[in-house]
Amino acid sequence: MTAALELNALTKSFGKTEIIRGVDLSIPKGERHAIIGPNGAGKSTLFNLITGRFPQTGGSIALHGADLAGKAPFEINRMGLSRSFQITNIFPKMTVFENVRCSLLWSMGYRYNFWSMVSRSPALTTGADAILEQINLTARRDLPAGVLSYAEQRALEIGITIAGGADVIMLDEPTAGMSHSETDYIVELIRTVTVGKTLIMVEHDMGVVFGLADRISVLVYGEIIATGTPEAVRADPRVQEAYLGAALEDH
Amino acid sequence: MRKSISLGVATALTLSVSAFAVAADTIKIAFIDPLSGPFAGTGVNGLHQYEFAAETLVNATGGVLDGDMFEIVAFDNKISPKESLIQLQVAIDQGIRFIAQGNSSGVANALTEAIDKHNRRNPDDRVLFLNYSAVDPALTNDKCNFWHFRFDANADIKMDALTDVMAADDSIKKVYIIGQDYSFGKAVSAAAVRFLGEKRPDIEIVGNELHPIGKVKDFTPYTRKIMAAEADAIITGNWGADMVGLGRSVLENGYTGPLYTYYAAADGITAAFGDAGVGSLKLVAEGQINPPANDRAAAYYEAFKAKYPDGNISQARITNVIEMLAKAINEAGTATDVVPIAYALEGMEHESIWGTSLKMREADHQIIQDVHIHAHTNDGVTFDYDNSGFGLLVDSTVTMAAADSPTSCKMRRP
Amino acid sequence: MDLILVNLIDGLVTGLLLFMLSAGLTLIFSMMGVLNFAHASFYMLGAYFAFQISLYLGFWMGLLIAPLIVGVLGAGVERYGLRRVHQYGHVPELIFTFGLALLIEEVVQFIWGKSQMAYSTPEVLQFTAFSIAGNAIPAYKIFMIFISIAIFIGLLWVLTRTRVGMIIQAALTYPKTVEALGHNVPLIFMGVFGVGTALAGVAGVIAGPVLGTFPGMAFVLGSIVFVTIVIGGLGSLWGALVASLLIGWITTFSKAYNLRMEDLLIALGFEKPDVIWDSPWRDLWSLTSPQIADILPYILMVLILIFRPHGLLGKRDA
Amino acid sequence: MSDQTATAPATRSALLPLAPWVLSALLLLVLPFIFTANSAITIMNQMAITIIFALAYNMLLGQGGMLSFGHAVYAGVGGFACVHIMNMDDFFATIPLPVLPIFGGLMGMGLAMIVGSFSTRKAGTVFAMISLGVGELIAACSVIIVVFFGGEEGISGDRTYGLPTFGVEFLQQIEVYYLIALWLMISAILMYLYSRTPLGRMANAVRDNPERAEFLGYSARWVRFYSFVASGFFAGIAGALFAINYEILTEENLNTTQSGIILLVTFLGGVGFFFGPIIGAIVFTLVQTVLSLQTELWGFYLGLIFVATVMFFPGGLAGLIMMHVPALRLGKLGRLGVPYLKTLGAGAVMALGGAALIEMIFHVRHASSGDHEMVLFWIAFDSHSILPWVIASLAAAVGYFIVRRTAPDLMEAWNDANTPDGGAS
Repeated sequence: MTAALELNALTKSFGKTEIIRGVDLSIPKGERHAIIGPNGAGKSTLFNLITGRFPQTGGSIALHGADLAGKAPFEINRMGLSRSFQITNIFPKMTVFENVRCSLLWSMGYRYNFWSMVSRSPALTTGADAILEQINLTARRDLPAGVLSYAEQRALEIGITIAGGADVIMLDEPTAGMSHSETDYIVELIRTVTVGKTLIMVEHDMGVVFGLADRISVLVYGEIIATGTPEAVRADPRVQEAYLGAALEDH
Repeated sequence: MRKSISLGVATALTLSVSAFAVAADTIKIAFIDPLSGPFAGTGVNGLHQYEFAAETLVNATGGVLDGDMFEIVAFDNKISPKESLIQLQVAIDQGIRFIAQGNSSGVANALTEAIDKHNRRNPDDRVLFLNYSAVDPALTNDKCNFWHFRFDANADIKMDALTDVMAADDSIKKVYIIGQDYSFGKAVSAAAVRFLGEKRPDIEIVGNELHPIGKVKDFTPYTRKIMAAEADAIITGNWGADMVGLGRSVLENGYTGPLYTYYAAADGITAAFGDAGVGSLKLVAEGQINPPANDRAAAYYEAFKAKYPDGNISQARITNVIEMLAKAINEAGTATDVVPIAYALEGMEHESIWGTSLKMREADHQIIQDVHIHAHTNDGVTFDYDNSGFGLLVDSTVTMAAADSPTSCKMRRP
Repeated sequence: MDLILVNLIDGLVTGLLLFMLSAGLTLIFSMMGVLNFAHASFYMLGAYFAFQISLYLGFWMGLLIAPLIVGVLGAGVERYGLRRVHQYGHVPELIFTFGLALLIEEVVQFIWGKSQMAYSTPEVLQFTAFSIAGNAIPAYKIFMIFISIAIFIGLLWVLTRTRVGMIIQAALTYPKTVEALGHNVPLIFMGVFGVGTALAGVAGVIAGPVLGTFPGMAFVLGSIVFVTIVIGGLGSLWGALVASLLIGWITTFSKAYNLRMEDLLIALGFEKPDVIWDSPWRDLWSLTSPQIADILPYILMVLILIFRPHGLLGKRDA
Repeated sequence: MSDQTATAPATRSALLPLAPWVLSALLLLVLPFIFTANSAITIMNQMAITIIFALAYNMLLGQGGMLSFGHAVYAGVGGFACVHIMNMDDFFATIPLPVLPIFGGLMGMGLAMIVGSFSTRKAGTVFAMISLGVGELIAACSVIIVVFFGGEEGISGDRTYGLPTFGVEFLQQIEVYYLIALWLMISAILMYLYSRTPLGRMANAVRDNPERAEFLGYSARWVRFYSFVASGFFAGIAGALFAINYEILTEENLNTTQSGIILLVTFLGGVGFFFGPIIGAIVFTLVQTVLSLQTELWGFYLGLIFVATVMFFPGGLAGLIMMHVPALRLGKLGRLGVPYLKTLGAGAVMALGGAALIEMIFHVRHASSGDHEMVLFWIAFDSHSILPWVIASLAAAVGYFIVRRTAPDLMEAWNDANTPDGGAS
């Protein structure tokens, strides 16, 4: 069985600076995988490489065995990978319902359709409402997304990310800037909406990572220095040395 | 919302009608020309000449028919064909039967076709088109119709007269033709080539080119070509900023020969040339301003200047339009049915206040008149332009120019 | 050969004039992200103010005072107009300057009327500097060249040698960071806008007498200034210079020489139809380079945007 | 500020959304009976054409977030194509005139497909500058390619040579009016429905956040391309109707001035709402054709209104109207009546006084000397006597004073009207 996502000797340079220095990683289907690492380790760059925002310098990325080289973000999305962003990235002028409905359009086969009304499709409406229900935003359905609270916007973003039915979900720091109660809420949400899907997340909050992830990779200076279960990673002396020690001191 | 605004249109329209409707017995002439935008200067000056002519030549002498007065109603067409057609419709709705327009042959083309169609489709309120300045030859040739009368000499006639004068000048061996890239510019160029070829086959046309209209910022490169071609004379149909730009550029860069033009006077152009134009700048046009043809003409001009100190009589033919229209209305005995008026205008002969005789040719509704070659000068100018001290002085005259010129017009009469 | 030299000088004058406009615009554009559609209108204001001043105090005082007034006006526009619109985003900003261009043209007509002004070169410069093969080069043109070059050098000096210039240069590339460093970015914006429009004013003062001072003068030049900075690359002063000269020379040479499409087509092996006036391709056959001279910059810009969106010397995407 | 996104709850009657359309259709039907003059009909035709064009333009600007400086060419080329069809005697005689706009639309669409293939790759400045460049190019071509564009004087045709439609030959303005009104309804409904389709919704999404849209599976570039092509189609229809109404097309239909005007119209009306451009087109046409009969300075006032709109009401006139919806929902709109009357009434006095001053300055400065008589607001007076100046200055000053005095009351009333009862202390 092919892995959901397979990175092979992936490198990325900006000018002369090498940010990602040969990453190998294989994430099997259905796994919840977290990528951690100190600031500037290249986590976001890695994310952007996988999702086609930047072209890679070397190596390969395969999604369900298919090479992603040279693919545009929308093509990668159609192949079953969906992502959220570090900075909240929704459609602020649209209603919450519209936000979710838009993210359903492609997967429901509407493509560049200009002959049917979105409001006439019961499947779209019920689908969007079901997702709103899942992310607990039904009460906010008809408000412009821009007026939601921060946590609600993050929840909406996760909703948009999963709505398209992608089976590989990538979340970029989903709990950044949240209070403890909000974090707990989002973690629960992520747990429920990613059942049966492959989840890859970048996260700073160790509580979140160790509570949610099946396996963890530690990225330091563009290289993965350890991959394994939370316990194994926690115990890894190199991780301790390179990262955890410093990070735990911070907290 | 929409309704209340639309009601506003109605009120505004009716009010604007009533604002102009001073007396019951007025014969209204719609003046459709640019009154705003870049060509407003020319348009407003033309309007003043019309108003003054109507007041002085008709109303002050008792009007036409049983004392009906002329009234000029101004419509701003922003020199746009589309706006002209809208204003034409407004004018017709106000019961106006006479449409005067002159600036831009493009607008004249649009108007003459629209008026032809209107008169065919609405026999009850037909209108006449008094074209006082649009000189595209096509208007009295292929595109002629019964409702259109041209009071200016067309581009071909002017060129005919101009080349008569040029042909007599043995010092001219090489001619450069330059004009704006549109119908009128092309007509001037074609006529120049044709007439020079007929009258002076030995003259070499060393350059014949068109430049984009109203877009050239700096004419220096063209000037360099003209200088390189060693032209003895330049012919151009340019007007407005293109005329000033071209003229100043050639004169500044060392050209001293004659520059034959159609429109290099008044509306700021005379002032812009000033001293630089003396000796070179020539202009072909009807209407003699300097020296004044007679006392009546001088008095008329003086009275005009008294009323409009900043104005110029740059289109002497406007008096002809007013006088001939008045005469035709009197002959026809009606001011509402334009068909007999048109028949009266056809073939009409008239003595203008500028002391020349005019004939409205029946075949194509093109007026035949004297055409002068004027020189731009400050010497012996009684009436200057732009209050600049400079003005136009008649150099030579071609009497009844091109009276027997052919026309391709096939006039269909009602 | 002589003619080439003459045309090089003419093209240089056109190009440098364009540069004075585009230099200010490219600074404004790259700092504030505003495509200032009214930039050429400030150029027009410069010409009109200088004309009015020259009636009383002579040409030279006009050259001195008019750009200052234009600059102050420009700064005012930034302070009380643009800054307000800024909060709504870039498109309204652009539309604001577009409306401002319309308004300025109307105001100019309101005050000075619609005719061309009799604004002319100063008497001291009304002589022929030198002649090349019978082609006179007026002294005023030489004066224009010197003024433009002086301004370019001055601008370069300010930008590279002074503290203010350093801040501006930094703000060109990292506007957010500069603000974070505690510099008063709104004040810098206002200053740059004022200086940029004042430069346009200078261009107006010295171009007014040659190219004519009339209400349409801004419109004639209007969009070509954008074209210049887009071709040159946003935020690049050198790019603006290169593009200005390029456009100056391209348009001058294509007007000064009658390159005919007919020759090109025949050279390519096409056969000229016998009855050319009846052919649907007649307009193509009769095409000459002067006819298309003024649209060449637009063609160039579209090609650049398609194949090299950051312009000749620019570092950022347009 | 969301545009037409609020979907009607399923419980509401299905007929309610139809109400504005039915009312508009009825209004279009009866208007010619209220305004019978041919010139009024000509102005209404012009309005309807501008409405279609502005709506098409707003598909780009408002819904797609693309700022075009050369959109006139799509309408223009569509119109030119239609005039050429009118001049193909044999072919034109076989098609009824009301079908002609489809050809114009297809022509505009075809051109938009060509240009869009490279211009829609990026939004923002790149798109705007390419549109400007292409617009200038095609406008310049109009005087060079005489075969198609007819040079400066343009080309003209005769609409009446088409196949008679139920005996109607479109000789009269009123017949043309109903043809245009029919196409106005068809186009407006189609464009409205377009905004409700998946593609229409994604156009909004791409406008707000192209990157996010890409990660939803949509190529931002193709979404923009389709919006552009659809806009080109409806612009072409507007051009075709222009051809039918005026029977002539010239360079002015293509040039950048025309492109600028449609931008102005759309923004003035308000880009955020579907009906914004409609209001913009009506107001602009009135200013252009009716106000210009009254004053030479119409362009000045228009510029002033436009700049003021951009500065103070970026939502345009439609935004201004929709600002009152919350108060209306609260049932407290009535409370604004008196304060409005006070402030706006005084504001109107101030504006009229100011306008009178401007007109008088203009008259004194530019009228022929000795011509002291001027007509303003249908009153004739001597512009060189002191009295009118005093009156105008007084009106402006008093108006200004009252506006300043009453503005706080208005603000208070406004806040009150927008606060639910009991919510505020």
